[in-house]
Order: sequence, then C-alpha cells, then structure tokens
Amino acid sequence: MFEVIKLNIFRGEIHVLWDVSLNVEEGEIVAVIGANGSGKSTLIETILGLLIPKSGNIKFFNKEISNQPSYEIARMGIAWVPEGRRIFKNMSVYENLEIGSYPRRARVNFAKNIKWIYELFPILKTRANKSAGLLSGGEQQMLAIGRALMLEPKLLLVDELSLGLAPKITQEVFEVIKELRRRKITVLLVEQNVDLALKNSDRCYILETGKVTLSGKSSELIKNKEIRKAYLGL
Amino acid sequence: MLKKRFFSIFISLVITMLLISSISIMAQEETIKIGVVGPRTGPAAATGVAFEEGIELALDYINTTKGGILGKKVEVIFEDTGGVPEKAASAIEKLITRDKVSIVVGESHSSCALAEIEIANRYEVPFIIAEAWVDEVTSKGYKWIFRAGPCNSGVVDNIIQWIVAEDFKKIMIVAENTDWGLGIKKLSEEGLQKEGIPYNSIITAVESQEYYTELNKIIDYAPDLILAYIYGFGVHDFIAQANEVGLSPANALILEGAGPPSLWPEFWENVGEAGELECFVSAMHSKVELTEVAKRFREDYAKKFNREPTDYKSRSIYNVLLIAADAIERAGSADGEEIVKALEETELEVASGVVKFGLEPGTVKYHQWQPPMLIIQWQNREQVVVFPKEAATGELKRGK
Amino acid sequence: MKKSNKNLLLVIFLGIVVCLPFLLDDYWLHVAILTLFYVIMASSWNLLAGYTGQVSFAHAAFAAIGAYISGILSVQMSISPLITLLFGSVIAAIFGLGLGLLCLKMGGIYLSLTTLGFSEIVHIIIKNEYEITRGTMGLEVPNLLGFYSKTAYFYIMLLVTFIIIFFLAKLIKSDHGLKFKSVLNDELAASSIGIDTVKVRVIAFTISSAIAGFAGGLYGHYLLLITPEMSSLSQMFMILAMTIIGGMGTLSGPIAGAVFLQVLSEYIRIFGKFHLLLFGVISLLVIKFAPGGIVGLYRKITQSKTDPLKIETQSKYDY
Amino acid sequence: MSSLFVNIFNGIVIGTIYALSALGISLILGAMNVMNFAHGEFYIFGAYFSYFFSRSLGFSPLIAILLSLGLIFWIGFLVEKTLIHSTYGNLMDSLIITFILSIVLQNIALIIFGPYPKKPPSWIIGSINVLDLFYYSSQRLITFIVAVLLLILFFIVMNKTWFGKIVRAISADREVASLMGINCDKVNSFSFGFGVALAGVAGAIISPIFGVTPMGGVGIGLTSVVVVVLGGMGSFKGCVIGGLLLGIIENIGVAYISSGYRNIFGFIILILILLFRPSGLFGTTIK
Repeated sequence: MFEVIKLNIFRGEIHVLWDVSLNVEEGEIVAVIGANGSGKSTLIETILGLLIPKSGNIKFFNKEISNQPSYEIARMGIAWVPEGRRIFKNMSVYENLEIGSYPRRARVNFAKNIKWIYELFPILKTRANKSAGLLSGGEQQMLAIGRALMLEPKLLLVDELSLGLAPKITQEVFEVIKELRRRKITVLLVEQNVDLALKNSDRCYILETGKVTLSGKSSELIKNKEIRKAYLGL
Repeated sequence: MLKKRFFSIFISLVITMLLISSISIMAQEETIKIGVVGPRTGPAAATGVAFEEGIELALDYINTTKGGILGKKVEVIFEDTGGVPEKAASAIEKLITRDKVSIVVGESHSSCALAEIEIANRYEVPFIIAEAWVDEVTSKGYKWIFRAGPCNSGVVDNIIQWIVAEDFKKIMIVAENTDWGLGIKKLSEEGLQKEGIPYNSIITAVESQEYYTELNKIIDYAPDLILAYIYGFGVHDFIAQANEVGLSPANALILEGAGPPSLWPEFWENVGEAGELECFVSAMHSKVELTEVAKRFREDYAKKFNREPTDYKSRSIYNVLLIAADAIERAGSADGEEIVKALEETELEVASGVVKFGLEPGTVKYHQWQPPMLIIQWQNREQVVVFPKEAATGELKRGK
Repeated sequence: MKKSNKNLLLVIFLGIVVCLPFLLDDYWLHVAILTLFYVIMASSWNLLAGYTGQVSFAHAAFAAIGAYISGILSVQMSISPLITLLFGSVIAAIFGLGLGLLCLKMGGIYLSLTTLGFSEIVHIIIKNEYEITRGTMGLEVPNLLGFYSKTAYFYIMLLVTFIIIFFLAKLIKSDHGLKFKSVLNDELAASSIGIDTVKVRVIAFTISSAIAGFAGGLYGHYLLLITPEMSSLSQMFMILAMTIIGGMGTLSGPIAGAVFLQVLSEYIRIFGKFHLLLFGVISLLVIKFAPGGIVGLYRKITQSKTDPLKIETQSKYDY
Repeated sequence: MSSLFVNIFNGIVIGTIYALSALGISLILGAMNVMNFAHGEFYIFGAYFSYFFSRSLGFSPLIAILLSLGLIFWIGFLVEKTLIHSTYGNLMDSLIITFILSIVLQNIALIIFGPYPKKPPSWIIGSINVLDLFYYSSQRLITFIVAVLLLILFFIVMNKTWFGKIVRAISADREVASLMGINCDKVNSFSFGFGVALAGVAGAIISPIFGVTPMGGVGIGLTSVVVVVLGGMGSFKGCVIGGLLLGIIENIGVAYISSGYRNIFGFIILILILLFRPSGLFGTTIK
C-alpha cells in the first residue's frame, strides 16, 4: 500500500538519501532504524511532503504523493507522530485532539474516535481541559499519538517515539503501538532505539548514511550478529 | 575582485552624473518665472491645494486680464516643501539655480521659511513670504526677504487688544510644540504679562488628537478664554473635546489662533455643535470685503471652482503673486536689485488691503506688511466679525 | 574585458567624477552632494542589513544624533565643525555600541523593534527639547569650512564617500567580512565554527552607527540646518528603499540605488505628491520580481549565459 | 483628584482600542510569523471607508462599519496573496515589505482622501456626568462598549470556532498543523485579512472621535507593536492587558510629565521590556 522507490534527496549540495526504497503492506508495523545522521528524518520529511525529491517516487495506494502538499498527504490518511511530540502547547488537550480530526473524513467520526482515544489513554480524558503544555513528557507523547489517530490514519508515521522518555514510559507507549497492530493500523516506525524497534515491528529497514543496507523480518534481524554487534552492543 | 567592485561602483556613479549634466542644459523660454514654495505633501498638504487655487487665479488675472507683464507671460513654478525644512531648502535652491526664477513667493511653514530665507539671501534673489508668521523671518533684517502676511507679534498685538477690550479675566494658552506655536505662545505670554492679565500655558504635541488630560488641567485652572495655538486638524479635536468635557463654550471661549482650520470645509463635520461660539483669527471674512480686489478674487474663485473660498491661504498666495508681478513691472526687468527697490516702494491694493512694506531696519517691521487681522466668531454657523470694532458685524457672545 | 582596460576605464571614470563640479550647474551639484550623503547612508545601512541580516530602523536616528551633537557643540561652544563632526560620529558610535550590546544578543525582530523604539525616542526628544535642539524649527549650524562653496563641499563629500566605501569594501573582504556573511547565512553554523555572533554584530552595528553619525554631521553642516525630519521614519524609508532597489548585500547596490532614486526624484519633482508612493511601489516590485535589485538584474543579464540553472532539492517551507 | 480618575478612565477607553488593534498584529505574527508594519494603515483605511460609507453614501454607522470591515478584510486577503505570501518564514523580509507597504498606503490615502481630516458622524452626541466627578463624552463611552464587545467576540472566535483553533494550532507549530490536514497558506490569507480587519474596525469605531488623516496610522501602528511586545508576543490575553496598561500609562504620563512626550512612554516601555523581559508579560520569545 505504501512504497518508496529509489528516492534521492539533496539538502543544498549534500546528497542525503541514495536510492532508498522501501514498502509497507497493510496492517504491518515496519521500522526504519539508523543512527543519528543516517537520513531518517530526511526520509520522514520527504514522505510528509516537506522536501521535494530530486528523483524517485513515493506511492500511497498506488498514487504518487511526492508532489503533493503536506496537508493533502495528511488528508489522504497519512498521520504523523512527530519527533519531540510537538503538541500544540497553547491549546487544551481536547483542542489538540480536535485539531487532529480536522480533515472532513475524520471530523464526521469525531465523537466515536475521541471515545476510542480516551479508552486507549484514559489519562487524556482526565486532563481534557488542561493546557497541553502542562502535561508530563509521557502524557504529551500519548497526546501526540492520540492526535495522530484522530485523523483515522491508514498509515501512521511514528518518529522517534522513545526520544526523551523514561524507559518505563517508553514501554507503556509501545504497548499502544502493539494495540494498533491489533486494530490493523499500518505503522511506519522510525527509531534510533534499535532494540525497541526490532521488538515491536514486523519488518525492518536499516539506514546507514543515506542508504538502505539491510532489511528483513524483525524477528530474524534481531538474531543477526552484525546488528547485535553494531546496534545493540552485544 | 575588489577592483571589479570598484569598477561597477564608478560606472554607476559616473553614468548618472553624466545624465544629470546632460539634462541640466535646458532650453530657455521667453517668460518671467516666479517660483512658489509651499507644502504640497505631508501633514499640511491642504495649504498646497489652497496655494494651487490662488496661483491659478493670479495667473488668470496677470496673464489674461492684464496681458502679462513687460510684454511677457508670467510662469509659476510651484515646488513642494513637504513642510520639511531640508526639502524646503532644496526646493528654493532648485527654483533659484535651475529654474532661474526672478523672484520667489509663498511658504506657510515658519520652519521652512527660516531655512529658505538663508538661501534666497545667499543667492540674492527676492523672496516674498505669504504665510509664515515667525518674527525672525523679517527681524533678521535680510535685504532680500519680504513678508506680505501676518507675523506672530502683529497677530498677538491684535489678540491682546481684543482681550483687553472684551475684559477677559483669566487666560489659558494651549500651544503646539512647533516653531509657530512656541513663538506665538511666548509673545502672548509677554503681552499678557504687560497687561497684567493672569495666564497659564500648556504645550501639546503637534500630532496629538487626544486632549482630555490637557483639558482637565485647563478645567482646574478655570480660565474664561483659551488661546488655542494649534494648527491643523488637532484644533478640531481640541474644540470638540473641550465641549465634551463641559469646558467650552459654557465656561470659557476658545480663540483659535491660526484661522484656516476654522474655515476648512470639514470644520463643522469634525466639531459638530462644539463649533458654536468658537472664535478665530482670520484675514478674510465670508461676507465682509476690505477691497475691490477681494471682491474680484471672490467672484473669480466662485466662477472657477464653483464654490466659496474657504482657506484664506489661497488669497494670501494670490496677494503675493500680485505684489511680485507689480514689483517686476515697476522694476522694468527681472534684475534682483531692481525688484527689491521696487518692492520697497510698493503701494498696491490687494485682497486684504493696501500693501506697504515697513522699512525700519533691525525690527520685525522691516520689509513686513501686516494685513489687518479680524477676530471672527461663529454664531449660528455664521461668521460674525467681533474685532476690531470698526469692522465688527456683531457683538461677542459668551457661553453663559 | 582585460584588466588593463578596466584600469584605464577606471581612471577615466574617476577623472569624470572629479570633474563633475565643472560639468554641473549649482543645482545639480547640490543634488550630487545630497546623493553622496545617501550613498554613505545606504552603504553603511547595507553593512548591517545586507551583510549581517539585522534590519535596523535607527540608522536615520544615528545620523541625526551625529548631526545634532556636532551642530549643538559648534553653535554653543563655538568649536570648529571640523572637530565637532568627529565628536558627533563618536557619540553616535557610542550610542550604537550601547544599543548593540543591549539588544544584539537577541537579534532578529527584537533588534528591529528596539531600534525602532530608539529611533522614535530620538525623534520625539529632538522635537520636544526645543530649548537645546530648537525643535521642529530646526537648528541652524555653521558651515563646515567657514565659507560657502558647493564645489569644495562636493570634493569633501566625494573624498569621504570614497574612503568609506573603500573601508567597507576592505572590511567585507576581510576576515570580519566573512564572519559577517556567515552570521547572515547561518547563525547556528557560524557559532558552531567559533564565531562569536554577538560580537560580530556589535562590531558591525557600531561601525555603521559611527558612519551614519559622521554622514549626518556632514549633511547638517552642508545644509546649515538640522531638523527632526532627519530622524524620521520616512528618511529611514528612503535609505531602506535605496538599498533594496539597488541590491541588498552587495557593495555597489546601495550606491546604484541612492543615485537612481535621487536622480529619479529630481525628474518626478512635478509629481511631488506621488514620489514617495512611486518609490514605495518600485521597491515592492523590486522585492517581488527582482530581489537582487539593480545590481542583481545587471549580474543576471551579464552572467545568464555562463550560469546554468541548477535544480536542487528545495524546501517548500523555510522553517 | 477627579482629573486622576478621568485620566485612568480615559486610558482604559483608549487602551481597549490599542488592544483591539494589537490583537490583529499578534494574530498575524502568531499565525504567519509576519510582523505587520502596515497595520496602522489598515486602521486608517478602516476609518476612511466607514467615513466614505456613512458621510458620502449616507449609510448608518453600523452598516458603514460592517461594510468597511468586510472591505478591509478582502484588501488584507489580497495583500497577503500578492505581497506577504513570498516572505513566509523570513521575518525580516516581511518587516521590510510591510514597512514599504505602509508608506505606499499612506500616500494612496493622501491621494484618494486628501490631506484634510475626515470624521464620520458621531453615533450619539453630548456627554455624561460620571459619578459627579467629571464629564465624559457619550460617544467615547459607546465606542468603549463596542470595543469591549468586539474583544469578547474575538476571544469567542479564537476559542470556539474552527478558524480560531486552526489559527492557534498554526501559531504553535505550523509544520505539524499542516500535517493535520490544514492548508496553512489558505488559512494565512484569512488570518491576515482577519488581523488587519481588527485594525480596520478599531479605526472605524474610533474615527468619530479622533477623525482620520493619511498619516494618522503611524502612531497607532507603532503603539500596537509596543502593546504586542509588552503583552508578550503570541499572547492574546497579553495584548488586552498590555493595551489597557499602555493606555493608562500614556494618559498618566501626559498628565504629570509632558504632553509632548505622549508617544515616548510606549517606546521607553518597549525598550525596557525588550531588555529585561523579552517575552513580555505573558508571552514566549520567538525566533
């Protein structure tokens, strides 16, 4: 359903992504892992329509989206849980979720969806009228996920979920990702934390200095000696 | 690389300079050129419009009715000062050096006039000022500078005489912080002190539209007359707000010390009923005409613009143009020295009286002709001359 | 063009500029002197806005400070304007340094707002402290030379203009200049390679204030009259419009812009009412359609053949 | 004593107008990262249009204000589309463009409406005796009431409508907002129109008191910027409190120091705030 084909991206003079290809099937959780500077965020930005590729295609349900503006991409059903949460701090929790359901498609199901989000994250219901800026880091991450889910996404892009969160909270948040798998929501997980990413995904791509160097089933990759050595320090 | 930069710098500099020089050589025309300076832009652009009207009427009269002077047509070049002294200096410099005018007239900003007289004097070109009231214009004693219009001390003399005649008890002076406002405030204070009349004064910002704080100070002082030396729309706001706070006309009358703002078409729109019983200084009255020329001016004006003249500055510029044309004619040439000599001997009837320049050197009266100034009061939206007594068309009415 | 040819042309042009007083009448010489003043003002403002990206609205105010300090000293203390001129410049530089130290660490919009506030405060004080500044009446000041000669003044202005532009050119070419540019292009990168961005900005700000103060003094002692209008926002607008129309961030841009607008304003004198409007509209058109200004257009025309269009990955949003 | 009351009261009345106009700047700054220097000129055009509709075409004041409000909105909308659009993300460019725009608009106003002051008719005449302390113009009181109602309306729009919420979301994080499916460019044109319409309506309702001149926008434009900085960039609540504060400070300052310095207080406050608390009373700093 979602394909990235031979993507080449430049930032100014610098060639950041080299012939990157990947695909995600419906209902899968796919992880893209890589160290800092490997081109992960560039990949995300390109998918979200913030960067124009020099060459290559991005297809979503067989439709080319790399030439679409960001808001169209969102309206097509790609939702984003940004790195560092980036919730609307000047607005209440409820308003954040409201904004999440902005596209007409999602807005009609607002009541149903918010009920589901509140079930998923009961804490958000108790804080509904609180200013989002006052939430704790974990709560903010939940809000960011909830906000993205309000869009009724067909594909959820999750960007550095674990960044800046306590391990315990990270675990809690990843439980939700697993819950999404049960709900048949397709997830593209971009993670620095290789261990977590491998444990919580079906398939995995490894990005190194802008190139996909390895890909395969997560359950197999986690056994791969090279990876264990390079990323997990084992 | 550096040289390359310089290269392009030089090109740009030089090409334009060459352009400048090629344009500066212009064909000479067979006309007598008179320069006019005045604000056509900026906050006092209204004066520029009045000037334009006056110039048109004067040219019609001189060129069409009289058939020109010395057998030539008169051409007027009107330069904008924007009400800014530097621009004014540039404007008169341009008139003198580039347009080679024989004489310059006009101006209504004291600050601009002060800058311009230096230049006219330096280039030895006669300059007749119409409406810049500051005393220094003539008290500096420049040979080339004349003024056929009010000076602050002349206007203040009038006002003080009126105050004494009407027996006002306590005076409040409100002056804007401009050369004119501050100058006339100081003279008024001196005059009131001499007469032993108690007074107090406030200075306001020239762009101000809000006078409540000042008005409350005035209420605390409780005067029976307010001398408002504010030029422009500010005085409309002042009058309207003085009425709102219950000050005028019930408890004190307002004398507006400039004149034109009380005659502008928007006056009644802006002040509403608060304009009733307001007094102002003016060289012109809607009904009373002092001379035949004034009648002719009014008729020509009505014919040309299909309305009554409101801003008396159109008449001021008309006057000085007539004076200038008359002087050139009597001088018999466009020579500066001759024109000055002719001007000193002027005895010409214009719209506001018979012009005769004072010749006492070292005083404000040197090269100065003060037109008679009237004090007019609005009574039921009619102009009533209340001072001087010999021209009065009615009695001063008080608020209570 | 060969280098020797260029040098020859340079000498010829220099000769013509030097001969200008013999080619122009008094009035156009006056315009030329004013143009040189604006060349200095726009060039020094460009050092700030074009090279370090700080849009200061206080440049006209610094010129006014220089002019008034020099004027007041020369009137009240009867000191020769040749000396007070330097005082004016130094005081303007001190104000520039102070303002720079106070607000430059914030940079950006805060700098613009602070300089705007400062400029208005200067304007209001000059207008209101009429006992010292003679308010809107304007302060009459003595002639720089003690006698009045446009030709002499033209040469003084020309000399000063050349020295200042030469100095600015040297500065921009120097290490400092590189630092200025890196501050403009990427503040983060600049600070990461060890450039103290605040220091660089303060230096640029102080230098340009000093130049403005000096130019203001020269201007005042030429016109013999200094008024609060010198520190007004419309004066600031002229400087800004000249720089933008000429080409911001280039050495020759402000010069071309100042000359172009000054000469243009002479041609459209008859449309006195419209000239600010026209300058504004031209500036907007330049920003919209030729962001490089006159210089940018010139370069585009002369270099279009050698410079193939590059298509790069670009960001749709700049932030 | 009564003069202290009248000064404070008057400060509050003028302050609400400042607040209304400043909210427009704040909205535009927040939503678009554009510092609108030409705000004061939209204020005078609001006043001019209401003058034109009420004096020249004879509409009732309310209709005249609504018409001019709509007109200013669409002018703002078009200005955004043509001029401001290309400056996104570059605060300096927007500053320069709107600065030039302000000069252009002033001169257009001068040519169209002339240099004389224009004053729409008052809605009400006379004055009211306030608590036996001082007389106060009825027109000012009504203007004050209308301004307060408009402020309330503004907060309702910002907090309860989709438009308000979207604008707030964009102010917080433009990129994220656009990835929630919001077409930021479209919203920008609307918010610019809405922002300058606030200045326009402030001008329209105050013009029966002060009248309007081509240069009359400079002061209010600068004052609005001061209010925004004072209240804290991006804070609407800050704008209201900053506006009232500045109104009161100016009036007290004029009463006890000098009226020639009326406009200086705002700028001194501006510099002090920028020096000691750049985030203003309630805001956050921006890049």
